[in-house]
Amino acid sequence: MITMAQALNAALGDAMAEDEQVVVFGEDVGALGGVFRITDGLTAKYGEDRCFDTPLAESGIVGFAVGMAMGGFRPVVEMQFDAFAYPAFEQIASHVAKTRNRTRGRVGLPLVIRIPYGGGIGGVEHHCDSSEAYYAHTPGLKVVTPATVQDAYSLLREAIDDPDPVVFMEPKKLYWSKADIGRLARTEPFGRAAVRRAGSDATLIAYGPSVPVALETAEAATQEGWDLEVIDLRTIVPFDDATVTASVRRTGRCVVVGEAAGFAGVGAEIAARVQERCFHSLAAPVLRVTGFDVPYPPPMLEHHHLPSVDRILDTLDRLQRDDLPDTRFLALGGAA
Amino acid sequence: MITMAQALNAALGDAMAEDEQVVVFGEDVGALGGVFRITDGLTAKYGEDRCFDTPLAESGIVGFAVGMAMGGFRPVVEMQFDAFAYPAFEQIASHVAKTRNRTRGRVGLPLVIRIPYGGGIGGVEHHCDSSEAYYAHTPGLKVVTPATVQDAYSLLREAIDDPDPVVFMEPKKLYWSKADIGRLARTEPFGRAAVRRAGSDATLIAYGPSVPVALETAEAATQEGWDLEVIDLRTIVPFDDATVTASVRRTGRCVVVGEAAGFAGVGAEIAARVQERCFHSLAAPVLRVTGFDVPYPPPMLEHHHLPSVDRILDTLDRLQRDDLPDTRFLALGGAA
Amino acid sequence: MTGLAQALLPSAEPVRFLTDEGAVAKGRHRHPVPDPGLLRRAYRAMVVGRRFDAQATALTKQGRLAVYPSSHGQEACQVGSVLVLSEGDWFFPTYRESVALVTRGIDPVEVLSLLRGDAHCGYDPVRHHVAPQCTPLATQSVHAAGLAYAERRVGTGRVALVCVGDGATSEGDFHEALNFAAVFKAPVVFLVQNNHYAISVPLERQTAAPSLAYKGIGYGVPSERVDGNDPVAVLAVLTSAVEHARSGQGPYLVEAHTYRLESHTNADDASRYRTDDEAEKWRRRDPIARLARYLRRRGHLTDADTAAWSAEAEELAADLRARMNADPELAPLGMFDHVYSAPTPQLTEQREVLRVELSAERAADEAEEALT
Amino acid sequence: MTGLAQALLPSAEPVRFLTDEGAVAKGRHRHPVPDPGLLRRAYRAMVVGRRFDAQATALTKQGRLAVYPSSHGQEACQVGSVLVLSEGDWFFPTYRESVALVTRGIDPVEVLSLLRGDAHCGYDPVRHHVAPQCTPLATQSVHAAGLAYAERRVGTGRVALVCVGDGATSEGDFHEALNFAAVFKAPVVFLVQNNHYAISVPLERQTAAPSLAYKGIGYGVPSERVDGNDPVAVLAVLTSAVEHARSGQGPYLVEAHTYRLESHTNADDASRYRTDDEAEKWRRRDPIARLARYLRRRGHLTDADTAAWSAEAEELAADLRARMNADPELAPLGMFDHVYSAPTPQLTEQREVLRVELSAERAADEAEEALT
Ligand SMILES: Cc1ncc(C[n+]2csc(CCOP(=O)(O)OP(=O)(O)O)c2C)c(N)n1
Ligand SMILES: Cc1ncc(C[n+]2csc(CCOP(=O)(O)OP(=O)(O)O)c2C)c(N)n1
Ligand SMILES: [Mg+2]
Ligand SMILES: [Mg+2]
Repeated sequence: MITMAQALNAALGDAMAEDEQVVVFGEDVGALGGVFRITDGLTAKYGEDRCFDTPLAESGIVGFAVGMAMGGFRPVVEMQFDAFAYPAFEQIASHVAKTRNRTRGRVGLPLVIRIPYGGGIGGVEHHCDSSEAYYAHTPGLKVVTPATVQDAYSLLREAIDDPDPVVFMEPKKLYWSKADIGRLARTEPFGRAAVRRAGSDATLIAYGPSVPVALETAEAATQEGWDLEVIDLRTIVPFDDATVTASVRRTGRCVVVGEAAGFAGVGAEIAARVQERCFHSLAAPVLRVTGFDVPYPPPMLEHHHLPSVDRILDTLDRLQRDDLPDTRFLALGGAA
Repeated sequence: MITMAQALNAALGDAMAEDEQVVVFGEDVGALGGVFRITDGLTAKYGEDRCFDTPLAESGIVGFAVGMAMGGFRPVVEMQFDAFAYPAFEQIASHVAKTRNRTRGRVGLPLVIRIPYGGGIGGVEHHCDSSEAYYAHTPGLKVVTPATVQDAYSLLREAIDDPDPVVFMEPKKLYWSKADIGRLARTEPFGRAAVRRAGSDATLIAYGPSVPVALETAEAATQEGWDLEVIDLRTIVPFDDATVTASVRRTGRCVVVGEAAGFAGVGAEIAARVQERCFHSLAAPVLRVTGFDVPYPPPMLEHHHLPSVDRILDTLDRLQRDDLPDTRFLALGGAA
Repeated sequence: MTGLAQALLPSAEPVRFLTDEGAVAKGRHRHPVPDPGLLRRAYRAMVVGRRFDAQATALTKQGRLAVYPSSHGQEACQVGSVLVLSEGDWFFPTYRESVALVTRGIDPVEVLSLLRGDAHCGYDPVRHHVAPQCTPLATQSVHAAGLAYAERRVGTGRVALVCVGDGATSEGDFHEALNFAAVFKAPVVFLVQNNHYAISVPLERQTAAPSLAYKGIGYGVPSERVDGNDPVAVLAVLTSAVEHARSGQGPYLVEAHTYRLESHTNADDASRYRTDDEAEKWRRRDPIARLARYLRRRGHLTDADTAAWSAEAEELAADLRARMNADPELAPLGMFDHVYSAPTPQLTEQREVLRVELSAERAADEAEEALT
Repeated sequence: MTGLAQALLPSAEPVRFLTDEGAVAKGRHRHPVPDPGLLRRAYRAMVVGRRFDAQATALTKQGRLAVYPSSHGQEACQVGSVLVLSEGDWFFPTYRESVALVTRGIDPVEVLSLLRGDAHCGYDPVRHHVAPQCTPLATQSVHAAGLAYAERRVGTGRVALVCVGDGATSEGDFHEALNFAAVFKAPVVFLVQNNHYAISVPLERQTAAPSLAYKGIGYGVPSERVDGNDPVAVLAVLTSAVEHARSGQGPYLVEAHTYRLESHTNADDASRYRTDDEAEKWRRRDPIARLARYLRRRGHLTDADTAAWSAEAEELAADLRARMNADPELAPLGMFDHVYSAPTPQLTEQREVLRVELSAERAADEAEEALT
């Protein structure tokens, strides 16, 4: 059994072993091994030069990574928590995302910004934001988030190998999730979603921390006779329209699940593009179950905020269970 | 005839005249009157204490405004261009947006962050971003953007009077747009969209700089026999579901227009919520015409990037012009 | 170097009034000695504060707090930073300033709300003139500058004092705050509690400066270094700093050299990055013991005092224990309150989703209870 | 003050080798006098650079550039910052460094692409070891620190030099860059061209420090102030700074006191915020005239030289004029290139939208042409 945290640690270690240009830095990633221990042992194994602590300044960390990437390295930097990447926002939006395009391909920035994100671990304010939409909305960034232990390893390896900057969002809640894996291996490349559960009645689309919730919902929903398909996006950018569209065209119904505040989040994008591409197969609107549009609540209240199995089930109930054409068309003279 | 820039200037001046607590500050807002002259003459009229230049640091400007608001003032700060508000992102997301909620209502922050945004004025990189989604996705912020000269005045007055922090997005492209207005007056409060053109065949939803483009499209579309309704959102947060929903339920078709990169932008939210709320009235998917998912291009190319009348017309063509029920329902045995 | 520059630089060595043992240290200071009344108050607050801190740590072990960042060993700064302020002055704490907030007179349970997890800020910032405890590092320093400037504009004579850690001085906001404060002559005191670590990162990795106080001159801000475990020196230097600010001369930067004796928080394990020996050296500079010796020798502290204050500390701890052992009342729907001054239609809808869920849950619970 | 601290502080007065009139200034310097060959190169580059700048301004008036920020008056810094570097060293410019880039040998048309508006960066940064001209203020200073550190790690012996303005020193990134550079001993020189204005905001509103060079000590970075209109001094101080960095001693901060003679850009109107008198004072300190006088008196500059270099400047201007008067070739579909190393499916789709539009437009144009 290996945890997601260990898989991430292994991915970093293996990448460092394979490529000397890979350097890891950030706050507390050295001797401490990171507050979540994702970089545990890397300094001991690869030396101070390969994994090191920096001064406490996120814009500095990301900007320094830009410079090192220009100088031939492949930096992997850690932001300690989601909200603590905000000081680096200008560097990310104006440089990390744009440099390849600005320089017409002459300066690529193969760097990874690791961001532990989301809630569910009892963190206090500013420690639980789901900030993926800020990055996903910024052209030039790839935005990736694993939901399984195997993918944590694989996607992080992909991210480090990728010639483009990757914002690697780590679901804190799943750091201690475990899997029995023979060998940590590469799975699918970026841009491929995974069908985590096949089903025929409706499609649940989720990513990162919401994938296990979606799967749990699918199990629970069988009791109510729903056979749900569950898609794990794996990479938000690039987006796997093919897998998503094929699924929804087949099931005709779709619910998008995500922790982030709903308004203008990634869930909105998913709903928008699903209805754009699958409208004529849809028997019901694409619905969303997301965090509320409130600042992330205090730890004792967070379970009320996060998408729960029950809330997803309630939402499924609104998807016109019986496959009746809607009344508008009946009025037009049609009949089922 | 008065320009939008003049209307904004008048709004600031009138607010300052009415309320001594209103202070205006930022980069170059004093003697220079701002690079777009929105604060022209305010220092001369109200003194150095009421309208003043600050050191060049956006996080500092916004954070200082937070402190002054805590101290009883109503700061109105200017970010010089869209992308130059990014250094203030942490202050905006972690403090401006959250303080009222964090303090359970004890500390409100009546402040306005003015951000000239969007393209169409031949600006070089980092001067043309449509950054509204970053703010709209952040609970606790109100996000407002005028499309008309009258609204520029009215919405800015509302913003300054509002007890909540307002991100006031000024469409640079419309600064020099003119209107013949007898008297600058208040129009509608926050949360009310405006139907800028009534129509029956489809609804165009736009805001800020895209509203004139949508209106122009509606005119052009009459030639093709389309009678389009055009909605100007005015305030992105809070969102006017009532007006939008009523329109789309009536027209049965909807195109969302916006300059920002499409992926996970405000346009995605609009499309998502329109299909959620109007699905059974929709004869076609809600489509979007947005900026491409690329870094804002150099000035000589920007007209290819921005939503154009032609591109919106092309999109309208994809909305199943003839009101046929879709083939899925035909297969079920219905007929129009 | 010009005279102006000279006037802005800190002393070559940290100001100290007491030796490590609490005897009077040699050397002359530009800062007047605090009066015995203030020193006695500081002593009492440190005793109470340390007991509070120990109790909070214990409550954390019992699962009553989500997390607790101890200030054990930093009591001179915790207490000094508050006692030099008047009631109307503003205090801007970080997550580590719980003892300071207790010293300020805030109900200890309200102080701990953030860390217990029932609210983001348990106390009323306006009533106490204390900003919410801030976790995004250094961000509050700009607020302090703005607020202090607002006070100056209104002419209240109030000042602000903001705490930041050594690590937080690396953030851009710290720089911007000092600069804004200096340019606008905001009456604000920046207190850097240099406890030598930012979680695991030692000071040498944080800065290559001769000392953090040397940052002041880059903004035209006068600066001082002080032995942060010498309560007499801390009170003396902070008193000067506050006077400087209050008199209209603008901001002042104080770097207090101190040490975080515990791990960063209960969740941290300091043994991964530092030795016990190092902490031992600092334990011998205990601010409470030093001040006790100094006050006793001068006859300003009696056995009756220490007995009374220990009892007071125990009482506070017992009360805190009792109240923290009760589950807080939670109002889940409250998360929709105060997002805006009035709810948006969207929030009203979303609140309704949760309200319906909660009442369904309640109904289910009641049904279950009825069955059993 | 400790010796360490003393060693980090700048000279009390800006270093100058020349009087305003170009005579040798009194005073001793810790910086060696540059050799005549370097001074001659600097002179030539300033003459060419000024002509380039005038031409760019003229092109802007003719609508050939979207915007142009002139460095007229700042030529000593523009030229000096590049001439002290070796070919492999990296240069990190702002939008104002066009003359520096021309001095670096970049094709002037490529230099102006950003400002003409046909591309974000017209030149190849890797080929020239010159980062793209940066508009988000101070952000490039952190890149310079990171890149310099990378060079140190690889052991290339290369350094980086980054330009920032006086205004940009207020940004958090400037602070973070100095700190990272110092902590990691990155071989980077920070050159602040203090031209006394950030658009309209005068230096007094930017800082209350005795001078910007006093920021260095707060990071443990040695600093120097220099008369930025004295090319001899600029070259001398920057040479020291580069040597300091190259020798492994870490970063160095130079503040050059200079003046922006023109408006911020062609779009700006300096008369709104400053008087002509002020500019006049600085016009009398013209770096080109000063160096000319110095070199002539020493016999290092002849009439033949000035004639040749003026001719060279005219040639460059004429060539620039001719090439800028032609419309650049545009490739609208290119906006989809290099967003990522390979296009995403989404971008491929979006590119197709534009491709179809463009070919429809082309077809329509051709049809129209055929009719007429
Ligand atoms: C902007 C930001 N980045 C990172 C963190 C995570 N973090 C919390 S405390 C801490 C160390 C702070 O050290 P210091 O400023 O010295 O204060 P101390 O904890 O020693 O009192 C870090 C990195 C944060 N809270 N905010
Ligand atoms: C982060 C950021 N904020 C604001 C601006 C807008 N702006 C462009 S130049 C300028 C003034 C810069 O002054 P200074 O740093 O002194 O450089 P100078 O133009 O004088 O060379 C400002 C405010 C910007 N480019 N970037
Ligand atoms: Mg510390
Ligand atoms: Mg300047």
